[in-house]
Amino acid sequence: MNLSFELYGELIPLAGGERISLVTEMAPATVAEALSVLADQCPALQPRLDQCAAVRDTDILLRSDPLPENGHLVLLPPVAGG
Amino acid sequence: MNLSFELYGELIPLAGGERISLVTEMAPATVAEALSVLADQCPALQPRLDQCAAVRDTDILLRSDPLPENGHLVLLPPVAGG
Amino acid sequence: MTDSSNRIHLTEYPIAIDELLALDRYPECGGLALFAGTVRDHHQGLPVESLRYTAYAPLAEKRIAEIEQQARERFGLSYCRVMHRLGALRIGDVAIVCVARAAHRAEAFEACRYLVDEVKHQAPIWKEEFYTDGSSAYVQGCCIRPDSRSGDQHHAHTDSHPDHHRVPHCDGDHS
Amino acid sequence: MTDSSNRIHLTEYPIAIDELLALDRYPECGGLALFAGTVRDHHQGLPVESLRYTAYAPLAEKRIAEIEQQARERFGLSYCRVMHRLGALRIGDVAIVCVARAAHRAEAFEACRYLVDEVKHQAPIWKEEFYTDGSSAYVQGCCIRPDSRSGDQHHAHTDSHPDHHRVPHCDGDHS
Repeated sequence: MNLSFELYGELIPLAGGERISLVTEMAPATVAEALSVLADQCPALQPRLDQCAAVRDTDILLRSDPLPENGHLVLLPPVAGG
Repeated sequence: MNLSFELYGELIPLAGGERISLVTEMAPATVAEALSVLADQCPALQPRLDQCAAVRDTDILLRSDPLPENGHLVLLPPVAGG
Repeated sequence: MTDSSNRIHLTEYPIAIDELLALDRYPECGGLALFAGTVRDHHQGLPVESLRYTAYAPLAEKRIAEIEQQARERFGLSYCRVMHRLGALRIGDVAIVCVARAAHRAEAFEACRYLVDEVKHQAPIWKEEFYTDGSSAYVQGCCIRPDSRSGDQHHAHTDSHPDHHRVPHCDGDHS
Repeated sequence: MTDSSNRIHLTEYPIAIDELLALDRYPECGGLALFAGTVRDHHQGLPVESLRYTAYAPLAEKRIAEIEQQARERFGLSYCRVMHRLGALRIGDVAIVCVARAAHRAEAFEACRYLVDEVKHQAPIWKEEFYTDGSSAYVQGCCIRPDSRSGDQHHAHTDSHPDHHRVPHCDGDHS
């Protein structure tokens, strides 16, 4: 399955880019499982993922929510506007 | 002695003018005494004087303070800016 | 009446808000709080058509300058500024602007609130309301006589920030 | 990145404060409170030279619109507006403006404070600071993950207005 992650804030320099695409043999069922795959593939992101919100369009998902069918997640680290 | 009172706010329509000049036989010694003369001469102001600050230039005087030598007092009713 | 040449807190012209923000200065500041009091079309149920503000300018200038200085010291402000409009105002016109700038937003907000409250309660300014039925009235205000018999009103009020400032009880403060 | 055509709370251009005040409308309002966050020349002891704000715009727009709606209802506002700048900012530039207009000043102040706090804590916007020594860092922020293991931080904080709004504890909130 194709997974893609759209990155923001400090995730971008950690990952070296704004987007990460991965291919997995086993399709992750939940957001948590997809993030586990990401943590394995991108160790630099791993320590930050716990504090990130996982988003589909404008909906913040729970870790237990099913992974969106398109395999795409937006990852939002802690926010600091204003 | 010549007394004069400079009026502001609602005192002006009550007195019918921005300034009142009075002549007294006895020179009032204190602010309180001068205001007592004013209350006698201008009954329309009398009910309001208790809530007025008496001022010389930019100094708010106490009722027990001596009347300024020039016999002039600025009378400020309750304020309502903003 | 008094000379208007040295008035920096009172104006008979529309208040230019941008010029009071001093945004081209004070690079150490991160927070700017502003209050603008505008002329409402109603007051205690009566429809208002216009207002007229008058002041005893010498003392109003002095008191507002003192209030600004108190705010700067108390809240550690880099900058603060109060400007009050005088004369005839229509609905929507800006009557008063208070600006406070500080490193952080908490102080800016508290100081701005302090500025508005203190100026309303202490500066010798009067508001005459003209109603749509042709009548008019001076708005009930706050007694600034220090030795008033009901002068304990200046000490009886306790609010949630007793160490910040006391706000005297004030019948006229409905705004 | 996303289409910027429908952005009404985010802009890459300098924020024109006057246009956000809506002073030509809302004659029922007597109080206008405004907060402007400006770029400070220091942060936690480090000299700052410039900033860069980025956002996940679709959710930032949605969250800010929701926060505005909450403020209107909670404080009975006639009007409120938040505008956040994105892109490269220099010292003194305005990063965020929040405006609240109500009949009376107390609600205007409280609502303005609410708007700033909520947007800072909830809108997906990030601040990268560039220091005078050439280094840079993202400012520590507030976790917006709803099911965070440390998610109880969203409920542990009690402030003096518990019924008004909760402010989540937030390591990055030093402004």
